[in-house]
Amino acid sequence: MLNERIILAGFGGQGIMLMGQLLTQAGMNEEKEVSWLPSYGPEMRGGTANCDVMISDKPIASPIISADATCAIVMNLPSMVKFVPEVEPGGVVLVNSSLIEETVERTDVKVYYIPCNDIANDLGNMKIANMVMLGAYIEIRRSLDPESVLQALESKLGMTKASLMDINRQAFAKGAEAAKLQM
Amino acid sequence: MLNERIILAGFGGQGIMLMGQLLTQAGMNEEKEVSWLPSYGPEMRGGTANCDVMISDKPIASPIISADATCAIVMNLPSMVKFVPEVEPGGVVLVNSSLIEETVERTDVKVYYIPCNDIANDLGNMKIANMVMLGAYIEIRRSLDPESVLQALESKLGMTKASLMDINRQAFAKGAEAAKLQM
Amino acid sequence: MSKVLMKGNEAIGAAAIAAGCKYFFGYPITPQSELPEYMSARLPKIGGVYLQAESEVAAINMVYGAAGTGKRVMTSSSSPGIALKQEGISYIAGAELPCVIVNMVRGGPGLGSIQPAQSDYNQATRGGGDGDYKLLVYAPGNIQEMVDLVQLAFDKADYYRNPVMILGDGMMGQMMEPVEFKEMPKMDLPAKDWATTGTQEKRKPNVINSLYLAAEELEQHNIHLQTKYQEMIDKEIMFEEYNMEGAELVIVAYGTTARISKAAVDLLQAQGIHVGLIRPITVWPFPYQAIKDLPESAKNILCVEMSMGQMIDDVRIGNEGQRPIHFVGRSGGMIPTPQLVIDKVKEILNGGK
Amino acid sequence: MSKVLMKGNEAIGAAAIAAGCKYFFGYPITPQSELPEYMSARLPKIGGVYLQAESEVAAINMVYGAAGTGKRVMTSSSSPGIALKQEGISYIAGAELPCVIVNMVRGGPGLGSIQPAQSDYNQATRGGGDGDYKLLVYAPGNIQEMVDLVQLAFDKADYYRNPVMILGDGMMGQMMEPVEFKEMPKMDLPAKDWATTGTQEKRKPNVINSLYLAAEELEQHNIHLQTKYQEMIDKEIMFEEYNMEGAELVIVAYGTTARISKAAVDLLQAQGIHVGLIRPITVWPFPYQAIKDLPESAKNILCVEMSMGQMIDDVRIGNEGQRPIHFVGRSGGMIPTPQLVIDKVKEILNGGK
Amino acid sequence: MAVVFQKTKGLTDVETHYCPGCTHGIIHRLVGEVMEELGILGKSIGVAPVGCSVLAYNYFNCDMSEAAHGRAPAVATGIKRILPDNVVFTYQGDGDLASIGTAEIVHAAHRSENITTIFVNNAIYGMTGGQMAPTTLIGQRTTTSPYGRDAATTGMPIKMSEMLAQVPGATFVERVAVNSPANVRKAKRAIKKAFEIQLEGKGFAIVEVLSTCPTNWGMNPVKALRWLEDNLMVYYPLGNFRDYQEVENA
Amino acid sequence: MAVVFQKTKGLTDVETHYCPGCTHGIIHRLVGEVMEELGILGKSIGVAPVGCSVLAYNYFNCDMSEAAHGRAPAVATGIKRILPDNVVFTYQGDGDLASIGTAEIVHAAHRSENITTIFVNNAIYGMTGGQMAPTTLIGQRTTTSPYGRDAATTGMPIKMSEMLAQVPGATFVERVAVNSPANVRKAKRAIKKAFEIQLEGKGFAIVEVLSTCPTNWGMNPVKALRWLEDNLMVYYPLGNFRDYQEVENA
Amino acid sequence: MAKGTVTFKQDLCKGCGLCVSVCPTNILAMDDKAINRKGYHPATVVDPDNCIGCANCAMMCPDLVITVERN
Amino acid sequence: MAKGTVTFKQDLCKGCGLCVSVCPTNILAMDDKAINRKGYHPATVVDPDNCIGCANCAMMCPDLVITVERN
Ligand SMILES: Cc1ncc(C[n+]2csc(CCOP(=O)(O)OP(=O)(O)O)c2C)c(N)n1
Ligand SMILES: Cc1ncc(C[n+]2csc(CCOP(=O)(O)OP(=O)(O)O)c2C)c(N)n1
Ligand code: SF4
Ligand code: SF4
Ligand code: SF4
Ligand code: SF4
Ligand code: SF4
Ligand code: SF4
Ligand SMILES: [Mg+2]
Ligand SMILES: [Mg+2]
Repeated sequence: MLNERIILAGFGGQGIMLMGQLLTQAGMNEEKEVSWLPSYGPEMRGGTANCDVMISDKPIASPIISADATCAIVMNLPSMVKFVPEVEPGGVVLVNSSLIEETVERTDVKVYYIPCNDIANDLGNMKIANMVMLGAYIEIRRSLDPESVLQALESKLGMTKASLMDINRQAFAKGAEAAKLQM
Repeated sequence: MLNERIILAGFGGQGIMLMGQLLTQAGMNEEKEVSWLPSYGPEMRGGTANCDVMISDKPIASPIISADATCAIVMNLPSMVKFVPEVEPGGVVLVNSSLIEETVERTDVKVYYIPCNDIANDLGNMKIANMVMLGAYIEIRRSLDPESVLQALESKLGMTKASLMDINRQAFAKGAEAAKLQM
Repeated sequence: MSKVLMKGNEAIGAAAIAAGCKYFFGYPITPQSELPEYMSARLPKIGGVYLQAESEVAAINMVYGAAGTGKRVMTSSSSPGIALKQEGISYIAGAELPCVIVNMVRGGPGLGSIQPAQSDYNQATRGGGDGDYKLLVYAPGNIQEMVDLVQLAFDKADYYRNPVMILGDGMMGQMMEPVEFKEMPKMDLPAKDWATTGTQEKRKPNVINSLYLAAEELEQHNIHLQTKYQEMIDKEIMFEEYNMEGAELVIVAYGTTARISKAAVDLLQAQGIHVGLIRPITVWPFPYQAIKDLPESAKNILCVEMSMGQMIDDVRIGNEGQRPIHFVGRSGGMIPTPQLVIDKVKEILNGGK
Repeated sequence: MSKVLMKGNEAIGAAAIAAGCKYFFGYPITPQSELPEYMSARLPKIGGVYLQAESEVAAINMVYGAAGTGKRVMTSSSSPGIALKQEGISYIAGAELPCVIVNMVRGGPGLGSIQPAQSDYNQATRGGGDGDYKLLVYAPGNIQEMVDLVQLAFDKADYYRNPVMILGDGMMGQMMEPVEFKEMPKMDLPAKDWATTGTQEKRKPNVINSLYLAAEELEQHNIHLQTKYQEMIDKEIMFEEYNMEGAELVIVAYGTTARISKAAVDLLQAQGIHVGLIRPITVWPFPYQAIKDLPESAKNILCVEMSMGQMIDDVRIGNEGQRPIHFVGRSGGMIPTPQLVIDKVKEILNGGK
Repeated sequence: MAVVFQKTKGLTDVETHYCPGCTHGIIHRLVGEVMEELGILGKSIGVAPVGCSVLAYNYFNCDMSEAAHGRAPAVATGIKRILPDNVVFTYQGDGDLASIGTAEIVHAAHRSENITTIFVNNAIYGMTGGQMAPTTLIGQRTTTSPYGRDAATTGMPIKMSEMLAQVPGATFVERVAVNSPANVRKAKRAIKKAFEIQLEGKGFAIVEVLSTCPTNWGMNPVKALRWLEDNLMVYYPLGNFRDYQEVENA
Repeated sequence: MAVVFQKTKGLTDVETHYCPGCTHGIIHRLVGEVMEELGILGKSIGVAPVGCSVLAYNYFNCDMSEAAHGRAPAVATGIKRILPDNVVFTYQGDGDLASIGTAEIVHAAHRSENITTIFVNNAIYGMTGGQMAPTTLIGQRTTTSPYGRDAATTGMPIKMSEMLAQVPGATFVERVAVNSPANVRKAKRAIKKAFEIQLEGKGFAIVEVLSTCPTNWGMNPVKALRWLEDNLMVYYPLGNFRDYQEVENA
Repeated sequence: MAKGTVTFKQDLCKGCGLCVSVCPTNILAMDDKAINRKGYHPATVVDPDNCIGCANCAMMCPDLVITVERN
Repeated sequence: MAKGTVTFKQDLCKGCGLCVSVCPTNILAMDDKAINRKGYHPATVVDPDNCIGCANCAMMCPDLVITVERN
C-alpha cells in the first residue's frame, strides 16, 4: 500500500515548491490521496523553503511530516542538516550533490547523491535542477508513473511556455539515469 | 425606619438633577445611606429629565425605583403622566401646579399641588422653582433636616455664587409654607 | 465536476464564487493573503468587485454596507485582523445582515506569529464585539469540507440574516489538496425585501441599523435575535463521530487538530487501543449533547487543540462533570503531531494526569 | 478620609489618581464620558496627561506605548468602543504591559443603546482579541467597591504585568453614592526594569513586543503567560456570599444585578423564603469552586443578568450538572427589578421552569 | 400665489430630535431639497453617522444605512461598489469624520469613490455632551478641554477640506456655512454640485458645512450663528478647495 | 588614514533579515547614524511598525516598542507624552502609515506630537508578499492588482507628504529618496533635521523616503533603483513640503 | 416690493428664533404668551402685510415650520 | 585624486550589487567564484589602488559591509 511522505527542501528560488506541487498534482491525477503543505513566513525570504507532500492510497489524516518522512529531497546543505533527521528508519534521502559536499551520516536510511545542478548546467539551464531531482526521485521510489509527473509539468507550463517541455523531459530523464547508477 | 425613594422629574433645564443631588448630599451629610441615579440619553435633549433618589437607614441594595417610590416630584405634565404610576400605594406626589393644570387621578396616594413657578416668579427668579419644590418636599416628608438641604445647596453654590443663597432660602421657605397650607 | 488541486485559501475564494458571491472586501495578512489575491484576479473578470480596504476596520464596514444591498459578500483576515473587525461584526449581527467572514487563524496573542493556530476559538464562539450576538461558526476539517461549508455558509447567512464565520487556520489556508466543486442543493431563501437598493419611490425607505435608543425596543430586538440563535442551536449543530463505539477514551478536536487526532486514532487502533473522536464541525453552536452522551465505555475525554485549551470550557459544559477532561496541545504556531496525541492517550490510559 | 458624594465615572477617575495613575488616554462615549471629562480637568493640574485620542483604536495603542514606559496608565470606554480596542488589548497582554481598562457597559449589539447592560461579559472574560490571553476582570458591586478595586487593579496590573479590566455598566457610571478614599496597603511590586525609558547607553535596549516569529518561541511565551494566568486563578478569585447557609436556591449575579438581587434576597427573606447570593467580584478568574460547593440545601441556581445570559456558561462549568440552572434578566438597557427576581424565584420554587 | 418655499419631499414627516436652533436641521433640509430637485430620491441611499445626526435615517426620505462611528465612507463604499447606478451619500459630523473616521474619509477620497459626503463641522462632539473635537478652536471650552483648547497640548484645529483637497482622488471639495440665508443658499448650490458630480460619475465630492451647536456651545441659537461667523468662519475660510476642472487639468 | 565611513553605533550588530539590496537597510543606517551623531542613542525610543521593518526593534541600538499595524504614531504619542525629554521616533512602511494607519499619522500631525516619523514608501506591501499599497503606481502589477493598478477602481496613488503638509500641526515634511549616494546624503540631512526639530520641541516632523522592494517589484536591486528613479520619483517629487519657518510665519 | 405670505406650522416650532433674526422686514417675533405642544414659545408673524416673500425665514428654519408664498 | 581604502566584511554581504553600481572608479565587482556563509556571491574590490575613498559604495550598502578610509 502506497503511503509516501516526502519532504522537499532547499533555497528559495530552487523551485522547491513547484517540485512538491508537481508530485501532488501527479498523484491526484493518478487518483491517489494527496496533500501539499508549504512552510511559509518571512524567514523564507531569500532563505530556505520546504514543503511536505503526501501521496497515499488512504485518506490523509495529517498533512504534516513529523519524523516519519519516507523520503527527503534536500537541495542544499542547510536543508540536509535540518531534514535528514525527519526521515524514518529505512527511508530514503536524495541529496543534491552539486551543492552539498557533505555526506549523510545516518546508516539506517538509503542515500542517493544526484548532481542536479551539474546535470542541469550541462543541459544549459540551471533552473531545471529541480526536474533532474524529480526524475531521480521517481526512478528510485516509483511512487508515481513518470509520465504523470511530466504531464503535471506540461499543464503547469501551459501553452505559453510549452517550448520548455523538451529540456525538462531531458532533465527528468538524466536524473533518472543518475539515480539508476546508484541503485 | 427611614427608607425614602423619590422620583424627581421634569423638563431639562428645570434643575431636576440638582434637586436630586441636593437631597442626596443632605442625606449623606446626615450619615444616611443614599444614592442618586439619573436618566440619561439623547432623548433628554431639551426633553424630560428625571432621577431616582434613595435616602435610607439601611444600605441601598438597588438604586432604581420600580413602582415602589415613596414620593414623586413632578415638575411638568409629561412627568406626571409617566411617574405617578411609579408611586407605591400610600405614597406622596408633589405636583408643580404652575405648569400642570391636570390633577392626579389616583386616590391611594396623597397629592400636594405647589405652584412652584408662580412662587419663584413672585420672588423674581424663575430658576428657583426647584428650590420652592424642595422646601415643600421637606416640609411634607421630613425625611431630612431642612438645614441639611440648604447647606448642601450652599456648598454647591460655592464662594462665587454665595450671593444667590438668600433668594434660594426664601424660595425654600415659601415652598414649605405652600405645603403646610395643604397638610 | 472533477477534482482540482488547490490551496485552501484559493479554494475558499472559488467556493465563494461558486456560491454566487461576487463581492469581496479585504486587507492583506498572512496566512490568508492568497484569498484576497485570488479574488483580485477572479472577481473583475466576472463583473464582481474586489476591493482592498484601507484596513480591516474599513473592510468589515464595507461588508456592512455591501451586505445591506442584499448581495452576497465576503471578507477574510487572520487573528489580529479579526480582532479589529469586532465592532463591525457586532454591528452586522445587530443589523441582521448576512455575510461570510473567514479567519485563517495564526498564533497570538498580539502580533504573535504567522504560523497556524486555533487560539481564536473564544473570539469566534464568544465574540469580542459588544452585546448579545452570535455567529454561526464552521470549522472545516479539510479543504474539501471547507469548500462545501463556504457554500453552505452563504445560504445559512441569508436564511438567518446573520454573519457566518469560517474558522480555519494557517495550515488549511496554505496547504493544497484535491477539491471538487459540487452542485449544492438550492435552499429556499426568504426575499431580501429589507435591502437598501433605493425605494424607486415605490415603497417606504428601508433602514439598516443596530441602534434602538429605547431600551425596551432594544430588549425586544435582543429577544428576537435570541430566537434566531436558538433556531441555530436546534437545527445547525454539525459534528462528526469517528470510531466511537466502545472507545475507552474520546478525543474532542476540530479542524486541523481533528485531522491529526484522526491519524492518532488510527495508529492507536492498530496498536489495539480503542479511542474515539468527536469533531465539532460547528463550534458555535457547539455539540454539547454529543459530549454529554458519550458511550459508557469512554472513561476519559481528551481535548486536542492548537491553543492553550480554549475549547475545554465547552467540553466542560457538555460533560457536566461526568468524566475527567484532559488536554494536550501546542500553541503559538506549533502543530501537534499524531505521536504527541498518542503519547498523551497512553499516559491517560496508564493513569497519568 | 471622609465620604464624598460622587458619580461612579468620576469616582473611578479619582480612584485612579489616588492609585498614582497620572496618564489617561480615551475617547468620548456615553455612558462613560464623565470619566475622561474628569481626567481632563484633574490631570493637567497634577502634572499628568489627559489625551483625547482620535479613536478608541488610537487610545488603546497610546496606552500600549505609555504602559511601556512603566508608568501607571488608564483608558476607558463603553461597549462598541471596547470592541474596537480588542486588537490593542491582545497586544498589551501579549507584550505583558500593565494597565487598567474600564468598560461601562451599554446595550448591544452594535450601536445598541446607551443604557446600562452586562452584555459584554463574554468580551471581558473570553476576549475578542486574538490568541490565548486573559484579563483580570473586576466587576464591582457599588461605587465604593469600584473605587477600592480600581486602586487594587493598578497594583495587580503591575504585579502580573497584565491588563486589568474594570467591568461596570452605565448605571454604575452615572449614579452617585458616597465614597471614601481609603489608604490602600502598599503592595510589594517588582521593579519595571523592562520599561522603555531610554538606555542612557548604560544597559542593553529594552524591547516591548508581542511578535515571536519562531513558533517555538511563541509557544514558550504562551506557556509563560499561562503560568501567570494560573497564578491569578490560584490567588485572585474574589466573590461575596450572602445569606447562603441553608438557602434553598442560590442566585448568581455580579455588579448591578447582584445589587438588585440582594434587595430581592432580603425581601424574600422577609417573606420567609431563604435564598442565597453568590456575587463574583472577579468574573475572570471566575469562582467556579464556589458554584461547585453550593450548600446541600440549594436545589436550584438562578443567574440574574442584564444580558441574555452570558454568565450561564461559567455557572454551568462550575455547577458540573449538579443542579438545574435558571435564568432571569433584562437586556438592551433594561434594568431588572427586585420584583422580577422575586417572581422568578417563586416560580422556580413552585416548580416552574 | 406661487409657493416660494415649502417642505421638501426629500425629508420624511418625522420631527427631528435636534435641539432648538441646531443647524443640523437646515443642512438636512438642503440635502433633502437637492435630492428632490435632482429627482434621485428613489435611487438614493444615505449613510448616517454616529453623532447627533445618527437618527438621520429617520429623516431622509430614501433608503438609509446607519454606520458605525466614523465608518460611513466605508459603508458607502460597500454600497456604491455594488450599486453603481444608485446615488450614495454620507452625512457625518466632525467627530465622526475628522477624528475616528479619518482613515475612512481619506481613503474614500483616495479611491475617488463616486459618493457624496456632507460633513457637518460644528467644532464639537454634540451628541456625547460637548467634548473637544479635532476641529474645536483654540481657547474653546468643552467638557474635555475645560480650560479652553490649548494648542501646545492638542495642536491647532485640523482643516479637513484643505487636507482632503490634496488627495488626488478628491474631485470636489468645498466649505460652506449655514449662518445666513445667503450662505444657506450657497451651501445648497455646493451640495447640489456634489451630488451632480456623483451623477456624472466623476468621483469623490465633499461639502464641509460649518454648523452650530447651541446646546454645547452654551449659547442661544442666534448667538451661536454669530459665534460661527466670528470664529469658525475666520479659522475655516469658506470657499472651493478643489473642483472638477482642476482635477481634469491636473 | 582617517575613517570616512564605518558602521554606526546607532545600529546593533544583528544582521538584518531584509532581502538583498532592499533599501530598508540604508534607511536604518541613516537613522542610526543620525542618532549617534546627535548623541541621543541613550534617550531614544523607537517604534517599529508591522511590515518588513517589524524587526527594526532588533536593529536600532536604543529602546524599542513594536506597535500594531499602523498604530506606531499612537504608540509613540503614548511614550512621548510621558517622557517628553526622551526622543521618540516611528519607522513605518507605506501600508502601515498610508493605509491602515492613516488616522494615527494624521492626528499625530494634527496634535503636532513632538515626535519624528520615518516613512518608508516602497509603493507596495513588502512583508505580506507584494500586495497593492495606496502608494502603488498606476499600472503597477502587484498580487492584488494583477492586471496593474487601475485608477478607475482604486484611485490615483495617495501623496502623503503633500497631504500631511496641509495639517496645521505638521512642522516639518520632506520627501527624499535613497536611489543614489547623493540622494542618500540628502536623505540623511532631512532625517537629521527631523530629529533636531524634535530636540528643539517644535513638533511633528516626518521624512518620506522613497525606497525599493526588489523582491516584490520582481527586479534585481540595481534595476529597482532605476525603477524608483524613473517612476516613483516622477509621481512623488522630492522636496520639502513644510518647514519650521513656514509654520512660524503662518 | 413683492408681496408674500408666510404660514407657520407652529406645533413644529422649537422657538429658536432664527427666523426672527433674519427677517428683513422685522415682521416676525417669538410668541411669549403661547406654548406649543412641544413646550416652546413658537415664532409668529406680527405684521403679515409687510411680508415680502423673501423666504429668508424659511431658509434658516431648521424645523420646516414655515411655508412661503408670493404673488 | 584622494587615495582611499575600502574594506568589505564579505560575510555580511548579500550580493545585491548596489555598491558595484555606484563606484565612480569601477573598481568593485561581484565575486562569482566565492559563496559566503550566507550563500551569496559577495562584492569584492578588484582594483584597490584606484579607490578614491568617496564612500559612495558604503553610502549605498544596505548591509553595513563596507568600511572606507582615506589618507
Ligand atoms: C466606537 C464609538 N466611539 C464613540 C462613540 C460615542 N460617540 C457617539 S457620537 C460621538 C461624537 C459625535 O460628534 P460629531 O461627529 O461631531 O457629531 P455631532 O454630534 O457634533 O453632530 C461619539 C464620540 C460611539 N458611539 N462609538
Ligand atoms: C491588523 C493587521 N493587519 C494586517 C497585517 C498584515 N501585514 C503585515 S505587514 C503588512 C503590510 C506592510 O506593508 P508596508 O507597511 O508597506 O511595509 P513594507 O513591508 O513594504 O516595508 C500587512 C498588511 C497585520 N500584521 N496586522
Ligand atoms: S447637541 Fe448640538 S449638534 Fe446636537 S442637536 Fe443639540 S445643538 Fe445640535
Ligand atoms: S520584501 Fe521588499 S521591502 Fe521587504 S525586505 Fe524584501 S525587498 Fe525589502
Ligand atoms: S418671507 Fe421674508 S419677509 Fe416674509 S416673514 Fe419670511 S423673512 Fe420675513
Ligand atoms: S426658525 Fe423655525 S423653529 Fe426656529 S423659531 Fe422660527 S419657526 Fe420656530
Ligand atoms: S570608496 Fe568610492 S572609489 Fe572606493 S570603492 Fe567605494 S565607491 Fe569605489
Ligand atoms: S552593497 Fe553591500 S550587500 Fe550589496 S553587494 Fe555591495 S557590499 Fe554586498
Ligand atoms: Mg460635531
Ligand atoms: Mg511598503
